Amino acid sequence: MQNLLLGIPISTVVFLIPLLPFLGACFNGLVALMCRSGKAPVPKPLVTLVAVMMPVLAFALTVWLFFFAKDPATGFTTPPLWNWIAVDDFIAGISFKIDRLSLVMGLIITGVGSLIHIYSTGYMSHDAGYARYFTFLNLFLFAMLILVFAGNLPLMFVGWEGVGMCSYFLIGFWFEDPQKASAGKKAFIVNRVGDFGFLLAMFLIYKTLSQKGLTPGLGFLSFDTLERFRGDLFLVATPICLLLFVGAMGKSAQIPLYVWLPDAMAGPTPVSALIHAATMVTAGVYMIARLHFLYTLSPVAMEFVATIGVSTALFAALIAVVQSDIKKVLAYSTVSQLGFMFYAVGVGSFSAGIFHLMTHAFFKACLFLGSGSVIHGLHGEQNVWKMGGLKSKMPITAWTFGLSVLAIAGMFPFAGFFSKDAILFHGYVLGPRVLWVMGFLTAGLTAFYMTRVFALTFLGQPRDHHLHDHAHESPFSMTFALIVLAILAVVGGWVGVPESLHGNDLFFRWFAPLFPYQEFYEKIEHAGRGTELTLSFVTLLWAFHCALLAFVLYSQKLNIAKNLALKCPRVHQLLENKFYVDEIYQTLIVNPLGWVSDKVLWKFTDQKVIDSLFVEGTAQTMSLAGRTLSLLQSGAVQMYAILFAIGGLLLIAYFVL
Amino acid sequence: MIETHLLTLLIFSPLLALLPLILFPSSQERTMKGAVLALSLIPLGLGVTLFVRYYGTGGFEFQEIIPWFQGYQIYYRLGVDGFSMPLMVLTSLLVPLVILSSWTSVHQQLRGYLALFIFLEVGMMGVFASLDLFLFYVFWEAQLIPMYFLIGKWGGERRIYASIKFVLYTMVGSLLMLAAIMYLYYAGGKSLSFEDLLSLNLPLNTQYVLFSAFALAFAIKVPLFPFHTWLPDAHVEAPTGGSVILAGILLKMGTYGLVRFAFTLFPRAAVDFIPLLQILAVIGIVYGSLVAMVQPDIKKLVAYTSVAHLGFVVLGFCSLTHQGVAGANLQSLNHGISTGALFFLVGMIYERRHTRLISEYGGLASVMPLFAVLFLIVTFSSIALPTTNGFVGEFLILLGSYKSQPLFTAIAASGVILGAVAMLWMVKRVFFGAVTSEKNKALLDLNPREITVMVPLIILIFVIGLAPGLILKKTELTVTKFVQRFQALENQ
Amino acid sequence: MFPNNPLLEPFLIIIAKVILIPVIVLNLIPLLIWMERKVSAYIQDRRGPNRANILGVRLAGMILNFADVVKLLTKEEFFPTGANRFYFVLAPGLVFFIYVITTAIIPFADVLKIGEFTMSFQVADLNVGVLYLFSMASLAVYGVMLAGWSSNNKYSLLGGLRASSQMISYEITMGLSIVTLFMMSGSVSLNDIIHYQSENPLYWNMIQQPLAFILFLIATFAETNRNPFDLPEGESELVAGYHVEYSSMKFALFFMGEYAAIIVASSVLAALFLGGWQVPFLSTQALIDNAVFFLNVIGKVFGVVSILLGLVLMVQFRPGRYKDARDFEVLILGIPALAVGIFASYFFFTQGIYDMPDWAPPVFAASVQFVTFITKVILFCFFFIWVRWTLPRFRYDQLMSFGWKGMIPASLVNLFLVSARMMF
Amino acid sequence: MQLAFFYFFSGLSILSALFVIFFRNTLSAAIALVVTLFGVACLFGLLEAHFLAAMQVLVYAGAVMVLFLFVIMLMNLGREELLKIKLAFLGIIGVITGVCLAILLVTRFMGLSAPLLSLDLGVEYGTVKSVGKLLFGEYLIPFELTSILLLVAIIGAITLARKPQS
Amino acid sequence: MILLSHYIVVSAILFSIGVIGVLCRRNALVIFMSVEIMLNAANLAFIAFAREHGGMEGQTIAFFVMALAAAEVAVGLGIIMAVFKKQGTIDLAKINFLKG
Repeated sequence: MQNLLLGIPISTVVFLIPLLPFLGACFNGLVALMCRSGKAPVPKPLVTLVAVMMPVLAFALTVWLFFFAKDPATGFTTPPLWNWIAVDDFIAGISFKIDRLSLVMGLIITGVGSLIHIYSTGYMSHDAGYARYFTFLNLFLFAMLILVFAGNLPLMFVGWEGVGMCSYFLIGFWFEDPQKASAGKKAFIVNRVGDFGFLLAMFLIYKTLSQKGLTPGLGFLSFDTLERFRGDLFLVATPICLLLFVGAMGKSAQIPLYVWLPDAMAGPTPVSALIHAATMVTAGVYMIARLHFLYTLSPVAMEFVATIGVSTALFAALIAVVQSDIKKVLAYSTVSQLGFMFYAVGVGSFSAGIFHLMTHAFFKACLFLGSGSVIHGLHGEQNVWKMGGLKSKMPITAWTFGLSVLAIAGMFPFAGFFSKDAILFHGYVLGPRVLWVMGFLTAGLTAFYMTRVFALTFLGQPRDHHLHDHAHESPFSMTFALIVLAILAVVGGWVGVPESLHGNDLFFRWFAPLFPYQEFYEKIEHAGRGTELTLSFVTLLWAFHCALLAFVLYSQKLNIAKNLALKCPRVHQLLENKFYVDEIYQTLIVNPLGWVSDKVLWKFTDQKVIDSLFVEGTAQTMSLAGRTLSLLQSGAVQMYAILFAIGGLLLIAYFVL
Repeated sequence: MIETHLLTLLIFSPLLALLPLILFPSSQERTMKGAVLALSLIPLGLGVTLFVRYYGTGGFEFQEIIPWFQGYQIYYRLGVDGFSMPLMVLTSLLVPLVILSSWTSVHQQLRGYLALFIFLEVGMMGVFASLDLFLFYVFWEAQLIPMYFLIGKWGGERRIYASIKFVLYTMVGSLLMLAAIMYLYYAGGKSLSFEDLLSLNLPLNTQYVLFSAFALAFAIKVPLFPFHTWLPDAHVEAPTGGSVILAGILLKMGTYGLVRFAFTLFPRAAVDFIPLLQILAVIGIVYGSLVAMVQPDIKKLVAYTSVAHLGFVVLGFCSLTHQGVAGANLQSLNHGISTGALFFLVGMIYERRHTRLISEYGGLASVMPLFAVLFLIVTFSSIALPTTNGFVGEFLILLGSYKSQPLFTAIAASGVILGAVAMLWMVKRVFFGAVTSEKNKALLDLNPREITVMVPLIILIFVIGLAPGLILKKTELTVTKFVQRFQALENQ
Repeated sequence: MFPNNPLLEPFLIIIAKVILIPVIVLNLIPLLIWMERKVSAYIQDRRGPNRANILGVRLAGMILNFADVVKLLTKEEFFPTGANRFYFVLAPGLVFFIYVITTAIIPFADVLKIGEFTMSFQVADLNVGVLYLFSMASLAVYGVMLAGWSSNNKYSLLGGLRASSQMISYEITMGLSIVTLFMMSGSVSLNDIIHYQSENPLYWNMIQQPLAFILFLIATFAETNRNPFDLPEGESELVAGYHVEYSSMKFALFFMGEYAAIIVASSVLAALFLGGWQVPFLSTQALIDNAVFFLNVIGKVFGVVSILLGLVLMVQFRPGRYKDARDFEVLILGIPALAVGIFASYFFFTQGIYDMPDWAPPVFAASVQFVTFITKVILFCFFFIWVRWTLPRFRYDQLMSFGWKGMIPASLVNLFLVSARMMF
Repeated sequence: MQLAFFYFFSGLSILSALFVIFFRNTLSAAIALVVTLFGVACLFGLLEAHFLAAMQVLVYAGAVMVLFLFVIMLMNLGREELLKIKLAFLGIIGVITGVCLAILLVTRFMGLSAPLLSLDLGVEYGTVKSVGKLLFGEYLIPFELTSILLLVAIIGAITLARKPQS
Repeated sequence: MILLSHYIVVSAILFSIGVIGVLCRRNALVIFMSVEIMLNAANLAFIAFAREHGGMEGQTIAFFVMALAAAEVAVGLGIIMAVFKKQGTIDLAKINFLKG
């Protein structure tokens, strides 16, 4: 690493990227604490400046780094700043892994992050917790950057938990509302369940490698070392991968741990955009891509990932169809799209997964921000049934939203088309057909429900005139981000135009050295461009029809839509209530756990058995014995004396005789 | 002087703080408190010196040997290694903070209160520094007395019950230990010095019995399930400072004793008993977290999480792997810091509202933001979020333990989830939501004194969380020595 | 009790001492009674006993004692109702008996050594010495208490209690104050203490340890229930205290017991503080060596003094002064005195004693010491009487607080001072 | 001679000790005890323990028993109180026990035949000096402890005796 | 010839008398006196043995016993007085406030 920036070695400069948002977080945190509870006015310009500047600077640095360090393709690992944990042969240093994957992720995070910061300055401008908000938002960027740049699993885990913590705070940002606070808690705890798997996976890796007596180098859990010793992990690859996937399930909201994400919409909308759409929730996908060399060792795990992914995609899409809360729809949509990504990485097409991750970041962020703009304009209203006809009132929002809907619906030539197409094609080629069918269905459903939301919100007649009259377009700071993201949603996919469409498949080529799985590429080659084109066309047609149906139903024939819901109430209710999963969890896990803890463990075992029976039982026995023996104490001194004397006499007799 | 007698100085220098208690009249209470606080910084200084000067050779450093009962080969023998050094430093840190924290919360008989803490410090330091079982036992019992009075006099409503329970529980164990010590004395060539006992090769059956006696005493102190029921009562009833010391130091004496005496002196028995201890530790972890979850009382909740945390520590020591033991050793320190800090915070809020019931609170984050922030930081330390100290400890423990016992570790790791549930649920109920109670609306945020109490602990939380090497390096060789002892045993 | 004495004496001599020494003490009692009467008369400027006589001889009132004896012997034996007869009788006897046996350890002179023959002038030279004295003195309380109790009379009971508590209280001071003497002389034996004091009056303990002397003196007053500590028999409060119900010979025993106590106390005082039998400036050896000279000087002085005495007495002969036998008293006393004087003068001035057997000088020395000792005892007895007729009585609480809060601390201070003096 | 004294004093002690326990009158018992103590003191004397003999009389007879008498007189027990000696069941057992003890001990000790006076004891034996040397030398700490004990006893007695302050 | 056994037997007899006194009499004072007899018996034995061995230790111990007895009497009589004041009797059969 001879290259320097301002005289500092590049391997050190890297650390600046997460550090900048961290400094911003520290600064804003101090401001927030000093101006606590509105006792002093928050210096908003200053906060805004610091809060926005830091991600932007980080973005700039990342861009610089991107162009600087894209070669060699496999990247490099920086020497550790310091050894974070080092005991015997377990070593985990603060070192970053810089390669194309992490740089792309870094770009997405800092780029989208910066935009959302800018958007937030408008969205949150009237909130009392302005500084606090940016503290956590900056902190989140810091944690997320640590996550993606981490050079080893423990450090990644730091980011992993760090984003979870920030998510906890941001979901519960308006903590005065107990439900919102609960949502944050739920997110954190569900994530913890996932982390449990992550931890165990780390332990298992370490145990396996340590027992083989290998030299740790930068540590057994460092990605470089792992890759080097992947052969030694062959036997335990399946459990490791499955356990890691449990972590990913939690973080990326996959079945069965997806339940927190819809609730997470309780947070401010930009937060949903950044954390629960663009970045954090994709960490699971990133992690699997990062550990591709492990996953490819275990076909079972891969298949499991793909199955879960596509099932989640379909499942969430079904729920999304009937949701009435604009953000909930988007949330389920996110879950569904994440499922797609997992489907991609599960079948071995890591770059497709990352590709979709990127495009999804653009359009889903745009969608969320758009919905935020709507909510902002409608003073907090989130129910789509109360909206309608907002196009005239909020043109920019409507246009950007519309473009993003087209993108997510997979319309040509928007970003979503290319990424989704790639996934379905790769899934068709590399994975089982059943999964492809499910994915295919989901693609249609996606188009359907997104169009439905768009139609309900922006098209048709206003259903609540009061709301409609007071609606207004959002300020420039917000629309700016919308516009940028909308453009990205349109053009973002063009970096990966497949060869079948006479593109040069830039994205895939670029990642090819990182994921050197020749057999995958051969299979894809083998399938041929014809298949790919056919599939694309069929999918596009299917999606288009679904979108059209939704458009017609929800912008013009609303009655039919409502009647449909009334006609099959059971199905509708089932979907509306999200398959009752939350309720099932509540009855099967949460309530029994609470009951067992309270009644069985605490009140019975602890208080009755241990404390009353054993502890106080002992005491009671003693006092009973005491009371019994105290009968001997007649108070007649001479009785004692006589007994004593007789005893003494016997003793003397024993010695004398 | 300081080099050669550092430990003696550390043990007895707290007594200097008794002077102001004697010299100042009641009318000058503020001056007296200030003087006590200032003098209590002397042990802290010595503690820091100990930390800095401790080389980490793996053997005992700063040894002092003075004949005591000459005819009986009982010595005043002191020394520290990597197991005891961090705890001594922690002790020297917590006591000044406790004194500072009791500035306004103790109204009656402040003199006695402070004096008891000073005696407590002497006892605790002695326990950690003793290398002669007799001396150890003396200090072990000696620290019981001040704690008994602290709970019994300055405690809550059921203080008498709690203090008696505390003492009796502990006594049951320690008397068994005394018997074992006496046996050792005669079995071991009439010496109770640690080094002499190390070379002792007792028959296995004897080891079983002695180990059981020692382990029971320490298990009660830790406390391991099912000997834990004294802890919630003691914690709930103890005054703030008492809870802090109880959680921060006294519980560590159990794990410390376990590793220093029970494991080291009877290694073969230890190896055979470790599965049992592990099971108990794992039960403790899960059980403690679950029961903590449903507690209506903040202190009780924290107490039960302590049970879980100490379960981790025991699990780590039982792993007999480098990471496990080093992590457990670090976690002892961590738990002292974070649970101590939690008790401080609970004490601060108790001082304002005089209730510990979770249901009495709600929405405190908007009334006391700084308090909420500190509380959350400490909570995250307690539930082992990375970059806090708690994570490093628990991570290493689980890592090491996984090496020897994957199944137990997996179950224990689920305790991490449950612990988070318990703590976060409590945080949610206390800090979030709207301010429902009228009484909570006018609460004042932390004052500078209270912030001063918390700052060192918060700093330590992050310093240890980010650079645990500072401590791990010092303890490394000790851990290695400990682990190798068992490895050698396995190889036999 | 039975001395492990190297000077084991013939049994007969022991018997003789056992009989003789109490007799000497007993014989001092009438003298003391007489002194009391006389001194009180002089102090209060009134007439003393001057009527009773035998064939005209009054011996300055000494003869009154005989009358007293006759009176007491012939009085009615009286027992109060409810009295415990046994103790009622026992009590006075006990008091008297105890004081008499206390005299056993009082050395009247230095050990007599004639060649191989040695004889100490005390009944028993116990190695516990003064402790014996204390133990016996403490027994004396019983008599008083029993008397008080057995009389079945509130006054006497109170008197008895007072006496006993007072005695117990002051015994402590007494013991503590003379501990210093033991320390100085390194012995508890009276004889050793006397030896230690030497013949030089400057080294007598009275001079050496004035504080101890004063304390002991005061304590002695309390021990003997003498004024100003005569609360047990304070007539203004308790009529006559513990002996209010006593009459005739039983009363006499109390009476004599009291004087015996004074004599014993004086003897002890003399022995402990005033050099005992030490003749000022003349050690035993000096006396023995210069026996001839002193004998002659004494003989000459005696002769001259006797002649002068006889003459003075005879000159006072005034027939018809009393118009009875008393008129001839001066003649009856004067003529023999004159005769003895003339004879002695003649003998010593003309001839003298210049040739003595071996036994004579020691015996002479012992005699001189004996006389010296008795003189000192009488001196102290006089002091007792003097104080009695001079000072008023204490109040009882004052007495107790003085004893506990004044005397005991003072004696402790004294102990401390003397120890310090010995150390440095 | 010695033997005669021994028999006399031991007889005196034993007889008066019997009186102590058989006199109904507490005062008589106390006086009998004084005699016992005196007799024992004489036995001490016979054993060449002069200092202790003196102490026995001084401390026991002079101080301890006076206290007894004091208490007896202060209580001034009524007649009925004095006359009560009922030999209850317990009493009979007590007597039997005591007699058994006596028989046991006496039969056991009869056999001891070490002669006493044959030893050459030296001039110092039993004197204040020799006891004192031991007390202030080897037994200094017990001695000082005894003084503390006495102090405590004094304080205790005062506390017990004084009127409760109101 | 006086033998050691003479004294020891006297001591034993005195001791037994004391025991009988303690066990039979109900008058607290007399019991107390009996205790004193027992103490004296023990002292006698001490001194007799000391005499036999020619050492002074026995006497020293006897001295301590006396000091102890003095302390005991002071406190004991104090207690008896207190009890008498409270109960109006010193009959042990009637004093049983320590009945369990």
